[in-house]
Amino acid sequence: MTRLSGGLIDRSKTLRFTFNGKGYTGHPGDTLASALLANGVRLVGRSFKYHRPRGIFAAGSEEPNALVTLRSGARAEPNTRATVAELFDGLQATSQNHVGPLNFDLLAVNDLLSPFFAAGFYYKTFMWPKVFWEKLYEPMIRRAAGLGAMSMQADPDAYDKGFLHCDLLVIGAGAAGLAAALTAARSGARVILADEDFRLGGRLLAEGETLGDAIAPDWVAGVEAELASLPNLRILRRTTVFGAFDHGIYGAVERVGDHLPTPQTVRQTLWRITAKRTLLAAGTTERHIPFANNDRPGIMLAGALRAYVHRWAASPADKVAIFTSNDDGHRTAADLVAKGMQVTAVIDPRRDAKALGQYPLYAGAVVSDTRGRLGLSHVQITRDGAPVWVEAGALGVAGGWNPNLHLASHHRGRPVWSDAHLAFLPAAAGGPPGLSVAGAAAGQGTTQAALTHGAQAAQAALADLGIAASLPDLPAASDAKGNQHPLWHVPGKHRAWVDFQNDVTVKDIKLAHQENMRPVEHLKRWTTLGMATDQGKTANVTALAVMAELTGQSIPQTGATIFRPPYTPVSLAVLGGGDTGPNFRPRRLTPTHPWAAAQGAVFVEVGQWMRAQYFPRPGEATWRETVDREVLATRAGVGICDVTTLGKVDVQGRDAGSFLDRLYANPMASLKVGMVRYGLMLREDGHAYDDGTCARLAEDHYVVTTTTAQAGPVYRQMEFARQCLWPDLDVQLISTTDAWAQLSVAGPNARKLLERVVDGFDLSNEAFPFMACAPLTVCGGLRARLFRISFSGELAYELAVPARYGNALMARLVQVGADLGATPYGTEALGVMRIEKGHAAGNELNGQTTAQMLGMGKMVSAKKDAIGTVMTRREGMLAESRILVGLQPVDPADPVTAGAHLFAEGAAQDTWSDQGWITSACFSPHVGSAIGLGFLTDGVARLGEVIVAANPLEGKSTRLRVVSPHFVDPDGGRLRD
Amino acid sequence: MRFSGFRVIAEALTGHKGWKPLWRNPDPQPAYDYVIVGGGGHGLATAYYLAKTFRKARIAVLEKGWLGSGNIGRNTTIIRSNYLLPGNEPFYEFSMKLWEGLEQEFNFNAMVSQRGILNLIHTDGQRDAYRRRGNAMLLAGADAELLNRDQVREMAPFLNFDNARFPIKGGLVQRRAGTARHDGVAWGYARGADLHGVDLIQNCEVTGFRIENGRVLGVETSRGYIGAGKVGVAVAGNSSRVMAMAGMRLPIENHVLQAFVSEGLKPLIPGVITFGAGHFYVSQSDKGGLVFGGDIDGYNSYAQRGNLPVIEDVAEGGMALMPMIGRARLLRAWGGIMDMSMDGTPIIDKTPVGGLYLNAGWCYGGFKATPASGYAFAHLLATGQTHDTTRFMRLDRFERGYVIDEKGMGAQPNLH
Amino acid sequence: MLIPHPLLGPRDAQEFTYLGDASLLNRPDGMAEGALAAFCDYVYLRDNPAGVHRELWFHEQGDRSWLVVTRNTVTHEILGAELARDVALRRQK
Amino acid sequence: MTDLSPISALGHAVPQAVRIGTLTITENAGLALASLALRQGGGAPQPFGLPLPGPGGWANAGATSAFWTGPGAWMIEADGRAEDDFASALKAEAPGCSVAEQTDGWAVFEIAASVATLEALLEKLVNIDASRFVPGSALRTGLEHMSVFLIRRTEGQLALWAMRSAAGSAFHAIEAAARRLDVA
Repeated sequence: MTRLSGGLIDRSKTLRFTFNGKGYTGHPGDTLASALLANGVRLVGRSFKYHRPRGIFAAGSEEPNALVTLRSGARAEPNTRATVAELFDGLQATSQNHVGPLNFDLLAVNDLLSPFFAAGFYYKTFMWPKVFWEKLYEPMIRRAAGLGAMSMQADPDAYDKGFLHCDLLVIGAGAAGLAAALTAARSGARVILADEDFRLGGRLLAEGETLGDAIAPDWVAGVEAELASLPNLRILRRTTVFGAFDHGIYGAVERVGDHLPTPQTVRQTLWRITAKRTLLAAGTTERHIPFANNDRPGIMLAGALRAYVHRWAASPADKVAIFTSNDDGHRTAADLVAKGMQVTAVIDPRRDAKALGQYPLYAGAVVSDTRGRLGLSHVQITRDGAPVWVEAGALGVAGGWNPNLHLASHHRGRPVWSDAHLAFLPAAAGGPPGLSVAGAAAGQGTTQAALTHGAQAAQAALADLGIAASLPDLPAASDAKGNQHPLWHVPGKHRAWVDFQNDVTVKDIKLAHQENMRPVEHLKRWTTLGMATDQGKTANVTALAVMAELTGQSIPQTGATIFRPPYTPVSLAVLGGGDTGPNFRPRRLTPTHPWAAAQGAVFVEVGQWMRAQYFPRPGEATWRETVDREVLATRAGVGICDVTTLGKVDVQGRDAGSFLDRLYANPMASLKVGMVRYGLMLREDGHAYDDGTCARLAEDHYVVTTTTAQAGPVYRQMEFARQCLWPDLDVQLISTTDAWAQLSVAGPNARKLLERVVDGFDLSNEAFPFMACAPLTVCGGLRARLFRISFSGELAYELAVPARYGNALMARLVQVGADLGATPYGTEALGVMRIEKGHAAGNELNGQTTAQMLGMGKMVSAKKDAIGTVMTRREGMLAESRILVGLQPVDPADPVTAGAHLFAEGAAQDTWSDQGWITSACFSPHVGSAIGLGFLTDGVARLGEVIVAANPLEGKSTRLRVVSPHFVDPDGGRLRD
Repeated sequence: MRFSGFRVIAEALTGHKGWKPLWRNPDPQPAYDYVIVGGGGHGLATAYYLAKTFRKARIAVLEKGWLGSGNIGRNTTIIRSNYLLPGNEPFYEFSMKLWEGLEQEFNFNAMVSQRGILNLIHTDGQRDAYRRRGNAMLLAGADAELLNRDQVREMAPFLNFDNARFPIKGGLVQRRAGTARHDGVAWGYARGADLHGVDLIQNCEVTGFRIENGRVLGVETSRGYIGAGKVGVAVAGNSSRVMAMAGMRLPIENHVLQAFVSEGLKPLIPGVITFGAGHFYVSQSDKGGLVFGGDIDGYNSYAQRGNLPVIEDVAEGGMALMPMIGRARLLRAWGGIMDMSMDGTPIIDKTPVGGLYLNAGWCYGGFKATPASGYAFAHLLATGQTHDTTRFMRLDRFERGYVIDEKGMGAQPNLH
Repeated sequence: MLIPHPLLGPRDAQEFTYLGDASLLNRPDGMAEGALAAFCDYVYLRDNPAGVHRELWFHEQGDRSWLVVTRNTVTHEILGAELARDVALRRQK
Repeated sequence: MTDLSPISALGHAVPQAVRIGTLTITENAGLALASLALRQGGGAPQPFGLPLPGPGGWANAGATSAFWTGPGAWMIEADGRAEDDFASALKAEAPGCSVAEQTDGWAVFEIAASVATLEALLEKLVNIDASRFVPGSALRTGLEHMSVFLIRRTEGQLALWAMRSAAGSAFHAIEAAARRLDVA
């Protein structure tokens, strides 16, 4: 039994869990790691490269070794650190990265072959024969690499996202963080206190200290109670602040439901915290000392050992040794002795080291090797060249402490070396503005100093904001600084691990040095040091020190490593949190959506919109059959289509006409009230941007339309023109896209149909000619706008009514027009008809084409300075000879395929003979064959010529005849009748 | 020293004592025939081809930090030649062909891995555009395949086929595309250049150009003046800053592009996959990390770090496309500074200053271009003639009206 | 990032759309002599400084104001923001 | 009056409402909306006696309210006048201004709950400082990739205007966030 007395676990409740299928028990308050240790489990996993047996090394989020897959099935979560997995009843964990059982991993053979796997070996081999890389070498490497495996199933849990704002964000709820939070909260400031642990207290929970007259956990509980009572302070437990972004924005993940068998609401929440000031009180991480075979299960950080004993009452072994280069290791030893454990040796390289308690002290000695196949059994202690073996099931290694300054370097500010601390400290400048560092993370390592510094730092941060805070009475606590000796590794012949997870040893660093991979970034990249899931928390500084020793430079001369977000790995599900799947993006519905759905329409995504694509009827076997019917019915009778998605912008003001003149390539100010004009917009670089119509409703009032796709960008561009280019013009803009349901009514019977719904409005050709517009009422007094415009080439109108009536109007038109052949049509038929008419749409207006290519070169007025007109005069744009043409197959049975490239007959088919491409194609029921539109070199001059459309992608090549793009009613008579 | 499997075994058995430095650390000479400014991928490749293929000597590469510290050390390692326009596709296909023999040529395993790229199609319009592109690729001698939904499903069954906001309707595949180990590419070229006598000078920052009578004579550096016959600048991410020292303004803005890697995982993604209805693309490294990214942050930046909205946007895209990656964790994020050009296409050209040549504007496509960029730039430097594949990538194409705008976004760099 | 909106106070940058260099306010006169050369500079060439940069942001998910924001491209520190309309009007005077 | 039947933004004959614990979300189909923009050189009117609020503000006078939407621009709300030609009525009240009908451009959801619940909901939905968003505040912002107007009418009442076409997605977002709150 390795459970000790005491500890912050609730022994009144027992939790059952399994590891590799075997059942164990623990208590609330345990982590998976503490429970495993308490159950005598030492072997927890295998290392990445050499598949060495590994155990639990740390007691927090820096853990490099004890990675498990937590849970199973779709909830399986690989690479979870056992040291931060809060125990719950029914927890399942399995070890990873081994072939065969954990205690007999077949890939452990890699360890025997390790000389062949030295740093960078793979850059030097596997090059011959060439084909073997993808076929043999790489698949082998990929299978062996990686750590845990994904379930390959969709994550069943829910995730949430939210936004918090505060005056002061305190990161870390240890001594400094608690003192800071108390100081700030009492001042009335709005404070957020976040800690990655499930229990506040930080390192205070891991010590046997007293604060004032209370033991540390009791003092913590008292502070916590006060903080919880203050409405201006919010405690975020189980919350990791993982990144410091610009202007005081921090990313944090709250693990809302990870400690439960299944989450009650959400599993995790992503908080974006906007903080006026931030205190980083993240404490320190202990570092180890590389020595031969320093990676066996049972070898751990001394501070972690102390934490397991105090907080979790868990001992990893009966006989324990400590290897320390500082006084803090002796504190661990003394605490263990006080807990009744057997300390078999304390090894300290300092000859003048003093014992703090009753244990055998080996001063002036180092650990030089270890034994124990699947777990530590003995350590070899060498003093003055003489080795002795001492029994120990666990070894605590104390190499000094590195401040957790990660967030302070997220803006790429470089930490500075402190000889006094033998560690990097946060730089005074270059950190995220508004962030200061407090407590041990700032080098204020004793409990007393951390408390005081935390309170003072909070006071200073609030003073910056003009908030006065007084310092609280803080309890008296330990202020023993302790002495330390720089011992970065124990030299020796055997492998000594620096980065445990990625199996980087001192030898690898030496080899990198030998091969001139000396800059720290080369070192990391050549050896993979610090690239593992622990992000080098326990390795980087030590590695730098080893490299410094090799180059003969100081550590700061050798380099400093800066950290990037995230502080600890963050699940992709919470970052992409909230709605996904069908709710990945909003869905915009047209006003006639309910009616169309009731008719059985098939819908299609058009940007964020869902539009009716076609309306199948019983008996129609293919979509083509449906679309052909819709087209023919429209051209023969009347068709109705919801075109609400076109952007609509209301333009008012005395200078509205002059404003639109500058936006459109063609004139708009000259448009008469009550009329509509087609408009072409260019980008300032002279290329076609968007097209639509301008309707002049009054002298000072236009309504313009944009394409569906460009509604947002065009509106933005219009505001840019209004506010930035011509601010002196009197123009007001507002988008009205959603306000009006707009239905296209097209076909020879369009007028007849509309006559049945308008309220006494004269629709005759004389009263309301082609391109007229007017306000009117329909269906007994409903406000509406009518535009006589056509996209299909037929006699056509667009009728707009308030959006809430669109659905009913659609139903009414179809109903009252039954005898006229009124037929709803969708985007497919719309597309067919516009191709038949030769109108450009998205496939032609793709941002790469010019007015000239679209056959609208003459529309670009040289008489005015509109956006983009000047740049159309560049040599290359004038020389562009590709122009929009119609294309028809020589053999009517042949397809026409958008995306095929155009060639002269008999020409070579390669990039340099390419003469254009097919932009749009469809089957035309009007023509009786497939047709297409395309851009063709010298197109206008080639009407009647037979060319070749090459589609090697689908193995087809078709002969097409170049024709006018206007397949229907080329003279436009139908529009005007 | 030649690298091979036998050498690795021999060294393993003799304690790795024989490995030599991958390159020397020479001090700068007073003058060189060719000075390449920038020891990133393109600069190193340029020096390599200048020395090896064009047999030039007296070449120096000046790098202000460590070799490979530019964007070659901070990208998502994708190689592909799936471009649309004739100004681009032949160049990237030339690059692809160089990738295919690269490791054997420079005797360094850069892990060029042709596991394919799959660009997903979600709309009919997208299919038309990808068909045009796929055909353009084939017409330029590259490979391409158009897949229907079922074929995509067979290739990547873990994608969201059943309840997606933007359903997958197909895909364009280039099977010869894939990934390469980005640092390995830099090291391979560096080692190759060094073996051919190029001086690779680290921690040597160019602080000015010495220009007389419209001709460059050399460069001022943090390690003193260095004379030069010709100077080639290949400093993507810093092009405007460096060329401003020669009195030039460029059609370039610098933007930050973030990229991400997950914790190591057993193999789950076959090649490169790009989402067609959001900003997300992903591949998996040989070590097991999912390497993924999305769009640039979208504002001018030289900060080599980005912000949270893009991280969220990329993760949202990933979750929408492949909901099975939810419980994988993001391990590291980093930011590279992109030379975003005004039409999304790079520039390899001589400049109005005699003897001064520019290689810039790679947007976020510089990595895949490394071999061809180096080769073409070396060709230009060595012969004074533009390499055939870069004949459209001229500096004057903007004023002359011959832009190469793959995306059709116009002169707004953050949209390319 | 937070954009200090001159009317609304600090607003999250996610509410904004970025355009680029504030020199885009200085649109040349298209009817003037030498307009083509002036437009080539205007449309394509940028100072692209590493340091203080004046740039245009549109408060798209907000009040639809275009702002001129002065920001350091190395540190991302924002030194000020004003309504682009005010800047443009001042320029015209 | 027309014999056509309107439907609500959520696509039903009658507006929808949902209760989650003590929190209610109600679609208000009767609220008319019109935009009002000043012309250059014109003074600010007081339509229906309503003082137009400054940036970030919402002001109310009887059945009519106004919120600021941009420099020189407001939206005017009128209770129960969705079926009227409210824009014309407003135009008459604000001569010399640009007015556009907006009633059907947007859909409004009125949300009522305790202050704590309302603020907790805001925290999950939008990036605005909930506790500083006091009664009388109005802002446009982004919500799950949608553009919305938010108005704090009283301590316990919040109005959210979403684009009419995206009303279903907006309602889903609000409801999903509300159901994850502890509002039993």
